[in-house]
Amino acid sequence: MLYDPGIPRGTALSSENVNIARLYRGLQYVRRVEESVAEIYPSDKIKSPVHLSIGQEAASVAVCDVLEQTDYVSGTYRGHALYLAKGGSLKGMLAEMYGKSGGAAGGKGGSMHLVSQEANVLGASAVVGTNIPIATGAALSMKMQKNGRIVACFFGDGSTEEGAFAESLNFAALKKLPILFVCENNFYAIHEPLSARWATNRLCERVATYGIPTTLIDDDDVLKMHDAARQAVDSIRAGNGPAFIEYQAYRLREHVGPNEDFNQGYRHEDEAAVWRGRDQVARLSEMIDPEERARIDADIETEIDAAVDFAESSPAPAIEELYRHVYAD
Amino acid sequence: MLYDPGIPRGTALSSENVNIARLYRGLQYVRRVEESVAEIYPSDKIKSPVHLSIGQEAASVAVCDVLEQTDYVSGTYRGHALYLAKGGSLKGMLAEMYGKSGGAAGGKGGSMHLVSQEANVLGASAVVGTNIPIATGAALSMKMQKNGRIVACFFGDGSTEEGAFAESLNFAALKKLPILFVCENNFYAIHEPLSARWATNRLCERVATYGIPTTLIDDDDVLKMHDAARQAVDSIRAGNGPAFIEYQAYRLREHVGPNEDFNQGYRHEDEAAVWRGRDQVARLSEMIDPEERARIDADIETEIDAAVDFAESSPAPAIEELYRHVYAD
Amino acid sequence: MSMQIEQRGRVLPYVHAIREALAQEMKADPSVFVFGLDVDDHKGIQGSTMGLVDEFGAERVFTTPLSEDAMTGAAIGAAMTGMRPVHVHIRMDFMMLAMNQLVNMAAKTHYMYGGAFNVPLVVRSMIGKSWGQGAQHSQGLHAMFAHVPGLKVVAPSNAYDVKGCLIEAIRDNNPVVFMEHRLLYFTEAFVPEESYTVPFGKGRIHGADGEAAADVTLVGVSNMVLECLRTKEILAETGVRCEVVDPISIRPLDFDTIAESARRTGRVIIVDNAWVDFGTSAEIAARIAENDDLRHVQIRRMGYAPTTCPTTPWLEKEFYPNPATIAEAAYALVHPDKPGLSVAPEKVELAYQAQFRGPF
Amino acid sequence: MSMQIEQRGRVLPYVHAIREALAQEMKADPSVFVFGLDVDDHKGIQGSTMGLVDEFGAERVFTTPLSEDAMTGAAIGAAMTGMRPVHVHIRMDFMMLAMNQLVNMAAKTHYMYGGAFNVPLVVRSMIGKSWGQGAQHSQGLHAMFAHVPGLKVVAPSNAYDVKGCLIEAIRDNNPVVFMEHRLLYFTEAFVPEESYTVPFGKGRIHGADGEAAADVTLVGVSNMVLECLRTKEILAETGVRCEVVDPISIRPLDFDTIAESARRTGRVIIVDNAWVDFGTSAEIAARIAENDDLRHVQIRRMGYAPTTCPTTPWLEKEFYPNPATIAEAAYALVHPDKPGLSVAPEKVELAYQAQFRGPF
Ligand SMILES: Cc1ncc(C[n+]2csc(CCOP(=O)(O)OP(=O)(O)O)c2C)c(N)n1
Ligand SMILES: Cc1ncc(C[n+]2csc(CCOP(=O)(O)OP(=O)(O)O)c2C)c(N)n1
Ligand SMILES: [Mg+2]
Ligand SMILES: [Mg+2]
Repeated sequence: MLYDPGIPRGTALSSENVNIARLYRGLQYVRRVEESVAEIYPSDKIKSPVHLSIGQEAASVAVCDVLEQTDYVSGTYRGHALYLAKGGSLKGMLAEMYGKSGGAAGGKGGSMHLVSQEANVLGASAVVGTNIPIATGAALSMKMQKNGRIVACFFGDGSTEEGAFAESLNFAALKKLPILFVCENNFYAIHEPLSARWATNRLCERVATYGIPTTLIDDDDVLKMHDAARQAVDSIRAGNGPAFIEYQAYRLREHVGPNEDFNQGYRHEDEAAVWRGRDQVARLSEMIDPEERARIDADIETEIDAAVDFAESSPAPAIEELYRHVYAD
Repeated sequence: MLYDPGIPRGTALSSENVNIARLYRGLQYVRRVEESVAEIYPSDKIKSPVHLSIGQEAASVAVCDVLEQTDYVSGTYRGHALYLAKGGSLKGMLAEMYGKSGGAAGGKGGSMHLVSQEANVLGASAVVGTNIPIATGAALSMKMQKNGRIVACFFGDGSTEEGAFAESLNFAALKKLPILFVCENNFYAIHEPLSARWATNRLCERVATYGIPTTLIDDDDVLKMHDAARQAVDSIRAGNGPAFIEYQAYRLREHVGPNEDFNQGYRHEDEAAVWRGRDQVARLSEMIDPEERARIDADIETEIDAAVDFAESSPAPAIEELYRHVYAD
Repeated sequence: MSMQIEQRGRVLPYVHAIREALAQEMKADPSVFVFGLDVDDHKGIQGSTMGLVDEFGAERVFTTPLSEDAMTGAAIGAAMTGMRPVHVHIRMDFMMLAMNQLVNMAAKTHYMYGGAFNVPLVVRSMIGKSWGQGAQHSQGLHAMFAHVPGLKVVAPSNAYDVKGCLIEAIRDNNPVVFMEHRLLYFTEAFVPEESYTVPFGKGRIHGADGEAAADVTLVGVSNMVLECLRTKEILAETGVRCEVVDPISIRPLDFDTIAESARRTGRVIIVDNAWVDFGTSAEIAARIAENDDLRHVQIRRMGYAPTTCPTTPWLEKEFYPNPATIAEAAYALVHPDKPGLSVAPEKVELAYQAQFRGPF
Repeated sequence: MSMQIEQRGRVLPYVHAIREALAQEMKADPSVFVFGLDVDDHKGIQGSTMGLVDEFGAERVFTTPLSEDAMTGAAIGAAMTGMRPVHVHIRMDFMMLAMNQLVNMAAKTHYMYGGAFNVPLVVRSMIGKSWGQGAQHSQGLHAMFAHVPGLKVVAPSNAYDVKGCLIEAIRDNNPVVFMEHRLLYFTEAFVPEESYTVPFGKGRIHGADGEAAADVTLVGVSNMVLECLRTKEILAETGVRCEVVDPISIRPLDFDTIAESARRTGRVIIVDNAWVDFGTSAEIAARIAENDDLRHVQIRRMGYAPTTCPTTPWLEKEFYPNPATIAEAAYALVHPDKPGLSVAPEKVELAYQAQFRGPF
């Protein structure tokens, strides 16, 4: 699904020869999809909460650029970017948000539980922190199967406060599991700032005490993120066990819903301004050839239009579907 | 309950002028009680599992020596030492183990759930790690009540693997709660060594990333432990928030039950030999006047005999007791 | 004997009644405090804690890290040592993270310590519904808690009861699982201004109108009380008369009030806001069943479909009982030989939208 | 139709039957692995995993850190990606730490992902009893799990069933909560050597001896099946004839077999190894009760006293139903007008000591 102007995904790239066009394509794709979701939202066609990643797309896009298709990813309710970057079907995503039968989960999961068997998206959980052990178990599975695959697990800063995070780190490090932990630190859990939740901000240091190599990206830089992901993935694939990246970026929209929320009082537009200045979509858009960029942009719009059409016209699920999938055969 | 030949408990003592006789008394008291329990055990009068602290009494004795009576402690199923050191009634403990009505919990808790309202022993849990958040909450309570009291929370190395441990550390540090965390690291959880459970042994380093001051006592030294406890308690009472001590010592008996278990194959007598050489009861016994020591020893035996008599003669609980205490009035 | 409700005070929405109960108890008792994720933000748990932090300060009203397990333990520890915490979860589903502390510690503390310590703790949580709440934001899990001696479980269905029950819960010396429902938040009832309590273990019967005995008893749990009251209106048009029983508290359960109504009507439908199997409806049915002199009573149970809750509205609407499905079931029970009732969808929607103004 | 048991193979204790099931499935399927606290030590979960690490290696049989929550998640993640984990807890009480992963993830995965992933997971745990197990080491919490669609719950009561059910559970593509009982570990039955499965959702009736219809049905759960079988012997001496139903699996529940026996005897006592209120006994009673043509059936429930489990043996013995109390209840139900039965204590002790040798 990701645009590929030549260099195959998964190819080792130093940050010097990273494929900027492909990264731009990935970022712009997620951004535009989410902007479209936000535009559609007031129509009430999307009958599901939406947690947008606008402003923090870079971690998913950079990591998935480095992963193989056969690798797994696991994410959260704020999971559109990850699902799309890993190659989840856009049609499936939009139809899912519309609650239609053509959705990624046939309408049963909604925006918060995007999943793709084809793209190896292990799903997404709306109970904060719960995907971390699941991803860890998938990594255990990869290791036991000796199949060379790895797992990338994404979660927010709030997730790190759940006990399951510490438990998972210890186990992953103990068993040298092939897993990349990516904390997307956007400084807030809903409206609560880190200062109300973290005793200190020494997260990387803490993770390192498990013997896990860590990297902090504190400025949303997609190229640094790509570089860190590449090194981490190489190390993991070499059998060195887990790696951890703390990626700091800013959620530009409200916690849940399509709008901005700087009028709500819990955070200030000034804070956002710094991060807007670092916008990676804008940055990369200036690094590539304008014609190529126009082509990429046009392709994306076409793809989005087609997916919206698909979602609109996909039939509602039949009532019998309610009773399917409670148990697997 | 602790022997007090003059210097009141809770008095600031540097390690130079610590009251050795009192510490010896504390250690010997716990040791002899547990040895007596082990002797009684084959008679099946104690109808309860017993988790002995023999070999690792020093943490409880040293910390409680420093605490005030009004401070709280919280422990685990391996909690005889803590209960006794804090001043819990020996009669209540033995009667509890006998399942008698005169027991600390009227026979409802057994050896694993020793509790004392009078001595401010907050109880003990047999689900590993669960007392840590409870103690943290008690510290929150002390802070909210601004009563100057602190809480000392004891737990094994295995407890640190439970998510609740990490969650509690973060919360305690965030809120600067008056709590001393004491990890009694005896290198095993039942028969499983640290190497099967910990990715690294950088526990103190990890705890420090929460901004919590830590001390490692790696040789069971009761005087070092006393010193560390004194410093920690002073700091906590001064309002600096939690402190952490990792106290390493060796469990000389089996995980549960009265016997040694070096014939079981999971650990070797050689390992124990090192720790036997460091035995703190023996060490302190040589530091005090032999006559005083004889007096202390005799007192302890008298107290134990009286408590055994009490337990033997305490009546069984009446059947109606089954239905009492399900709900508080 | 079931309780009657007072019809005094202002008409207040459920959410404000919660807030008022908290504020009054915090004012009356300095040991009461309110904590949990997001209780102090500008949305204040959908309004139910709004402004409390301004009134009582950040020491008594505060958010926490995302650490439900340890925060529950912390609440227990605080409760054991002189405080009266109210711990808030915005969804009941998240209480699964707190299960160990609630079941193995809170419920057991008073007993296993032989009465040495109490746990005067309130755990508030809300059941979600609709708009894509789905699998993990919609569960009514009260039966799990009600199974455990040492816990109390309450599910007030209206603004009057929610205030009185919350004050009762805060003053109770035991852990109380306090269950709210998102869709009840804006339902209204008369609520006295002053502080009052609604005791646990006493239900209410909303009787059939007029003198004749009713044909069927509907026992509703949480917001299903509302759905049952609407069912009663729908069925009245068909000549079928209902009594609606609201047990209010699940543990302790006022079985006498249920039995009294069941004896009268001979037919009981229990409508739970939860799965049927192994749920609260099973307990109520079982209590009737083990009563030999109620063996004439016909019993039916309704609740969630035996599935996970789907997000898509097309399936979600089949997942829950509603006044139409309840009315159809009740009608079939009363008139087994008549053709089945079929309720027009418009009639159902009212149940969600109507502003209930008590008395109930 | 209830199942008959085969009377072939060796006489084997329950604990060895578990071990054999694990070994056979591990041999047959390389995706099966066994993990959990202490599964690889020299005591091997009271013998049930003994030696597996030697046979299958430390990669497929391993202990874990004390991290029940994350280990449960890890089991789910492994199950979603091609493995068949058997996760072991030495006590069911500790599963409260795993509740969030089991209820919010394992049970929901297949459904909320629209069938994209399966969770072929077995979670073994053991109910403890006696010798001071007390509040936190004795709980049968199966009703909580059985309440949740997406989970299966099994409670085999004898060596034959435990082997067959465990193999069935491992091959099942869904999360199965597999409940053992400490006191069953050394009970024996005929167990075929080869691999076989016992299907879920099929119970067994241990009929009254002779031709006449029995007077009462005893439904036992987990080790309460044994207590009921002993009760049957005790009652036989008084002329009261029992059928004992063992549902084997709790969810799915073979209600047909229970109904068949209940219809015959007209009297049912459900004896659960758990609390009565909001428990499995409620579900079984409710299913009978909502069946109009079983309204003639008298129903009673027995289980733990409605208290926390005390450690002291003087109180603990009153906490559990036993063959004496069950027999007394059954006798009173059958002969309401006769003076009550009083069973000598010696007769009861047998139930715990007798070595059951099948077939039952
Ligand atoms: C266990 C749990 N507790 C609370 C919530 C409510 N909640 C939903 S999102 C959220 C904030 C999570 O913050 P973070 O992990 O930083 O992710 P972000 O939303 O910022 O991406 C909270 C508290 C939840 N869903 N699950
Ligand atoms: C949550 C939980 N998991 C497992 C057990 C079983 N268990 C009892 S004691 C124990 C070992 C705990 O080790 P540690 O914390 O080091 O304490 P120690 O016994 O060495 O003092 C285990 C695993 C338990 N009681 N609780
Ligand atoms: Mg965040
Ligand atoms: Mg240990």
